[in-house]
Amino acid sequence: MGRELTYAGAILEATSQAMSKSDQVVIMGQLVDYSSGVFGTTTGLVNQYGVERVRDFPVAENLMTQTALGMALNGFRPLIVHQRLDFMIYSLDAIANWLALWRFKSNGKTNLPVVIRAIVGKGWGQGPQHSKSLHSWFAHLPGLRVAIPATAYDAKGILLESLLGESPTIIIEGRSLFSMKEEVPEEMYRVRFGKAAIRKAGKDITLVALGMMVPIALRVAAELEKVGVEVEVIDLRTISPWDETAVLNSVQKTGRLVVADPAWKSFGVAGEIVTTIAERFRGEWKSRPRRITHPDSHTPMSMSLEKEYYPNELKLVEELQEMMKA
Amino acid sequence: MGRELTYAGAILEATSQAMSKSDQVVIMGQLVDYSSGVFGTTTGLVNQYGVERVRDFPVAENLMTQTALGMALNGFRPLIVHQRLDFMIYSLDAIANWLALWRFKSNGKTNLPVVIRAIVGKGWGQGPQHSKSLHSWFAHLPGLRVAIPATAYDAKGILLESLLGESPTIIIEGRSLFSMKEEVPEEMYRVRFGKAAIRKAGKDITLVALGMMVPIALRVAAELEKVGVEVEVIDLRTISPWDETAVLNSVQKTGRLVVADPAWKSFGVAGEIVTTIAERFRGEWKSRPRRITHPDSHTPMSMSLEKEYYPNELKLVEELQEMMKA
Amino acid sequence: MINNEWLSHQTIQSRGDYKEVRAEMVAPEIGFSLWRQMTRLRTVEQALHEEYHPADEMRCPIHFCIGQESIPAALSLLVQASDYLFSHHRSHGYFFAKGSPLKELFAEIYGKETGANGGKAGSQDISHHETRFYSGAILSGAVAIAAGVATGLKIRKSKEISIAGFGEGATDEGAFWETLNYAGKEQLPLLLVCENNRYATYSDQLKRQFNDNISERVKPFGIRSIKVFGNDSPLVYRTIEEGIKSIREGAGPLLVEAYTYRWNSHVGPEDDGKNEYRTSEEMNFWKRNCPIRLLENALKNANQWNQSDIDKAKKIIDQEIAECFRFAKESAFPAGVCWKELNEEDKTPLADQWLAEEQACTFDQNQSDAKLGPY
Amino acid sequence: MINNEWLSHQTIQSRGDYKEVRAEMVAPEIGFSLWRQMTRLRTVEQALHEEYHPADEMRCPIHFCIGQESIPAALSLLVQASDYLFSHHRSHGYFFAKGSPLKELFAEIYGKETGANGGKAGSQDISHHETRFYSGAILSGAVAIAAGVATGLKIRKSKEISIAGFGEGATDEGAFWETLNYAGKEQLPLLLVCENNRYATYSDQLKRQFNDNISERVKPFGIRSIKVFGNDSPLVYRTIEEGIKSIREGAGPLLVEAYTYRWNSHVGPEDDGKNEYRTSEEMNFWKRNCPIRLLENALKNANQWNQSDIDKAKKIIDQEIAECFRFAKESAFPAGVCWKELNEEDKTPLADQWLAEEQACTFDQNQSDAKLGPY
Ligand SMILES: Cc1ncc(C[n+]2csc(CCOP(=O)(O)OP(=O)(O)O)c2C)c(N)n1
Ligand SMILES: Cc1ncc(C[n+]2csc(CCOP(=O)(O)OP(=O)(O)O)c2C)c(N)n1
Ligand SMILES: [Mg+2]
Ligand SMILES: [Mg+2]
Repeated sequence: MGRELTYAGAILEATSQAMSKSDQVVIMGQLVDYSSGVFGTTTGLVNQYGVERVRDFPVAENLMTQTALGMALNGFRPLIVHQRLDFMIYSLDAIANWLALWRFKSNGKTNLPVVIRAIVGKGWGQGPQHSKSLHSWFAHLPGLRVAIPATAYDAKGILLESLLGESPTIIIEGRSLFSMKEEVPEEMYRVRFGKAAIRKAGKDITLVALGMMVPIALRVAAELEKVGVEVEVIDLRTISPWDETAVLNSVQKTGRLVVADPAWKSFGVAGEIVTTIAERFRGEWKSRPRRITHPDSHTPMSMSLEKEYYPNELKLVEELQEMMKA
Repeated sequence: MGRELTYAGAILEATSQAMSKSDQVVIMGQLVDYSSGVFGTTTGLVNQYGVERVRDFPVAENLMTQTALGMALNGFRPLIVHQRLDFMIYSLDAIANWLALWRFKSNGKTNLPVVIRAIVGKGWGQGPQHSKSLHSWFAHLPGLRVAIPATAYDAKGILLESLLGESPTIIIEGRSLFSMKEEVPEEMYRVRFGKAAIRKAGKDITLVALGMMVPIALRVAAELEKVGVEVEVIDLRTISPWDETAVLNSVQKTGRLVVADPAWKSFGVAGEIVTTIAERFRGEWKSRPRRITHPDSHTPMSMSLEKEYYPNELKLVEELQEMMKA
Repeated sequence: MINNEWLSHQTIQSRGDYKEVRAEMVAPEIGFSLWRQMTRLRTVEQALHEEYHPADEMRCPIHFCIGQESIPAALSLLVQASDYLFSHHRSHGYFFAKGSPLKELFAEIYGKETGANGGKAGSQDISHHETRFYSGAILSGAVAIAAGVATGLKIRKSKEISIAGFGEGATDEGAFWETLNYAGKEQLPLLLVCENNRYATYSDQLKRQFNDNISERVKPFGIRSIKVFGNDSPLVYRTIEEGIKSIREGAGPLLVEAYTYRWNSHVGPEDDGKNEYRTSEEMNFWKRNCPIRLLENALKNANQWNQSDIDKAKKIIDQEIAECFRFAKESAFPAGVCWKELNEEDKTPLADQWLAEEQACTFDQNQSDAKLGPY
Repeated sequence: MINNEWLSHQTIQSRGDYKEVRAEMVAPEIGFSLWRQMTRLRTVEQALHEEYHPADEMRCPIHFCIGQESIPAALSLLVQASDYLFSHHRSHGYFFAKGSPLKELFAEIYGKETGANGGKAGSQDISHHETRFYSGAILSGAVAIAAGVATGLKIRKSKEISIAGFGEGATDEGAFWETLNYAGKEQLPLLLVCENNRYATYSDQLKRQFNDNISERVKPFGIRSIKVFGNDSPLVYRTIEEGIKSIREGAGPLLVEAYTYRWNSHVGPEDDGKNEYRTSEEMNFWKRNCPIRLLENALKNANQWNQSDIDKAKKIIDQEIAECFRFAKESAFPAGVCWKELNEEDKTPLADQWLAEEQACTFDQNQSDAKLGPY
């Protein structure tokens, strides 16, 4: 058994390693330089790398992103952290009108390695302004990479791959994953974009899960194993690009597809995955594809409603069992 | 033959009628009060309704939307116009963090009838900052209505329905449709949300088209008619909500579905439509569904590249013919 | 007018304890009301703070406002029911200021059906439409919306005003400044109340802004402004009183910058001291110069302190709070909501009344190319 | 320093024709260079304007800058190759100022492969990485990016500076003001050049802002500022020269507000006069007080006008423009592009070098619930 780190600790380690490897890496965000760090993901960096490279930024998200863009143009590799993805919405002009299209409009000459970490709140009454996950928005934009790591191992590898890569990248981090512990190598390693992880093999149903839905998916798969249903759990890890081949191969085997996405159902990532497979799958569907997501509603604050709002193991088990009957 | 109006003229008429019917209706936007109006859609309103109700706004899109929200809270029915949807991206915080969730977080007590017209540029070298169409973003947000009228008739009916309705609404208008002329009744009438128009009946392929793709779809259908392929062209008219039943019924008949959406392919509206039908269609697919869209790329300025970028009749004819072979 | 040129978070402490509160600035009944309202708000907040963990039922982030009672108390005596009030995340003081029902605040925090928003919004997004109170957690957004309401009021030539309360942190955002540009240009009936408590979460204003000079910066935008020591409640009262009067009379927008301080952590009951963003000297200074204590002393000096009235008032407050807790705890949790209905209105009464039903129509395919226009 | 307190678009005309241009403010060769650069830019713009419709090959919106030559001309003599320059939609003057190749501007507008951006960007989004010139059509965005570059320069302790050119319209946007807050707080090496031509499209500044006082408004944000009559090219030159020097020496950000005027429509060659947003008196005033003509007179008064040098310079300009047109017209259109490649970089040299390949790994399912933190 190797060394264990939490999801938050893995992010911190990746950041620190990239910063020590390359002077180009700087981090910006509200409160990055206090001892709590951003939920523990930036703690201590300022002592090691100083305030020039660990920059507590004014509460001005659009400017923060444009600043990162300008610094990237000037040879840096800026990492931005948003305590909540919702705050980042102020910066969508910087992202959609500038960052995402910079390479394109430079005629492919200039790359901007800006990395944006967006934390998504869940639970404890975050309510509608602290819990949105707009990964489908980012994935819709050409010119951006989008990842949604579900494990400490991936959190580290994807962050390093992004910080030392050349493309603007948005990493969606589920706040409720931060305390998950796992074996994480000390060395600097990469997790590539567009390569899914098959977390559990199975021949009956392909269950594609994203971010916070991965641990739930695995628990559901274990549950169904007991009644003889073999679920193949695919952790997509990155959304843009995503691993079409892994999903297609799995569906070719199972003939059943369900996508679990921790976001609103309609016009989201789950729909893209189902459609792409529907366009490419040449076999016969044993059951119609399904999506398991949040309802098309903003997030309620009340504990009792949070329970209804977020899909849970029970609901997944039910849906998957229905698919086996169909 | 009744009276004809252009698409722009129909918008102007709807606005003027709503303003004269209800004092609550005000219009805001850059240059709404000059004689060119916004591409002819606001011309003359200021003479009739005065500067208090026809408000040339500072170039501050986020504030403009928040102002509309505040006015709606105060009993008005504001109409916002953006000369380009791209400019509106500055206002996404107002839309996603406030407007879309206001009813929700008021516990269903307060409605905000704010209507936003977003014009999408196409052609004449608009380039990447003047031609984006982010209707899938808006449709992904709970709490918003989204429409994309393709005809002068619908442009008027949808705008009236929105201005006199109770929900925040975004209307996507293709700039290249503005000069299209058509028979438009003088009376005030409604085009309801969630009700598609079958522009041409056919038994072989269901072609769902949105906005600027509708006239192209019709030309393609006419072309294919000549070689004996009967295309059913469904103009979706509104995206959120959209008419699942109309599309499903059609696919039930044809067994073939293709969606033509004037936007980026991935993580877009076309994917949502295909997935929803895949989830619900109980028959057998005669051919796998397809999407016809812009490529996943920002918009090039050069005339020669615009031709490659935007899907045209030829490409559609080809794709549809391939589907008939499959 | 009072001399306030010296005011800034850099200088306040160095001048020593604040000695300038004068009960005579306001009528005796106002002085008493200020004390009562501040004490009421403080007691509410302390009770919530203490119950947070033991109860484990307030399952949402709460930004307590202990130490910052003077602005809400003054506002509570000065706003009219028909005025609009907008708050940021630190919402309880403003909810209170608008006279919105405290029971519904408690129930909302407890996530209950009987909460101001039926448990949908929580502390940081709470609103109460009936009393025209609104809040939201995204910084500066509510300030912009308040300007929208003020625009409507101006069009209607109403005597109502729109008020926005926020911290100095919100002024980092561009959204704030584009609002000021518009409010100044339109001379809107808008009262901007900036509670400058020096920090945005842990970050000092001077880590984020060039200078502690918000009230100065807004002036060339056409916004009148005044800064006050925010813990001097009679002064705050008079300042806001005159301000509101002038706005109602059409003098245009006004920003009141009130220097004050929060005692607790930025959010929640846990101590955030390990982040070492403020000194205990600073904290002690502000506790010594707390708005309630300062007023208490002033009332005593002015012989306006009647212990039996005070005791009576305190008892009523305690009863009220106990009642609020009881209400919140006994109320039911929301359940079985219809998500669709909650997010979308499907009725359209006006359209039903005024619009004809759709008919079939032609379709013209002779689409011309896009033409050049003003881009 | 010069007296410029009187300057505003409300007062400029009322003072009558401008008589204060003094060739002596700058060395004779600078005077000549200013004339030559302004004339060159004007001739380029006039040629494009005239060719636009007959050629029907410039298929993109163009915002011409005729009348506004003085700022770009002065910058062209003062910026270093290693400085960064950012422009808004009215980009040609700034492209020119940065010494970026005019041939590539023409070819870009013609949508050709040889254009600065291979025909992807067009006039309003053009950039030229090699000469560190960038633009974009969304108002105020490039100003913020310029601040980002300046942040990098400051970290590197570089002597290079970052420059942003924009109109008074861009200052309506909140994005502008949050940039100023940061630039002032960080004292960035940033030169902000505001060409105040009174209008955003047709909309008068006073329809959008409280006052014509941008240079005043920025000061309390920690931005030094100065306003000048923008058609007085020697004055503009000296102002920017001193400004750039001070910024390089570490004096922090500076905003130069230059009052000027555009002769043409907001966009494209069509006349936008039917919108009646400006009077012919105003137009005539500015044509009479055109930067080139004012300098011409001043040079003549100072006996620095040598007709044969002038004629020679004009001939070279004409030849250059003819060559630019030839280049643009003869170049090929782009074709068969790979959209994916154009939008995404798939090489990762640094990651390839420094990162180990991925291995299999465990997965822990003991996910704890979210914990309360600073929200
Ligand atoms: C757009 C946005 N960015 C970041 C945050 C996170 N945040 C919540 S409160 C806060 C500090 C606010 O400080 P201030 O405005 O001074 O109010 P105070 O908390 O001091 O009362 C921050 C940064 C937010 N709510 N909204
Ligand atoms: C965010 C945004 N909103 C609106 C526009 C449309 N627009 C293009 S140019 C312009 C006016 C700009 O005026 P100014 O900044 O003064 O520059 P000028 O054109 O006068 O040189 C406007 C409103 C835009 N480009 N970007
Ligand atoms: Mg504060
Ligand atoms: Mg201008």
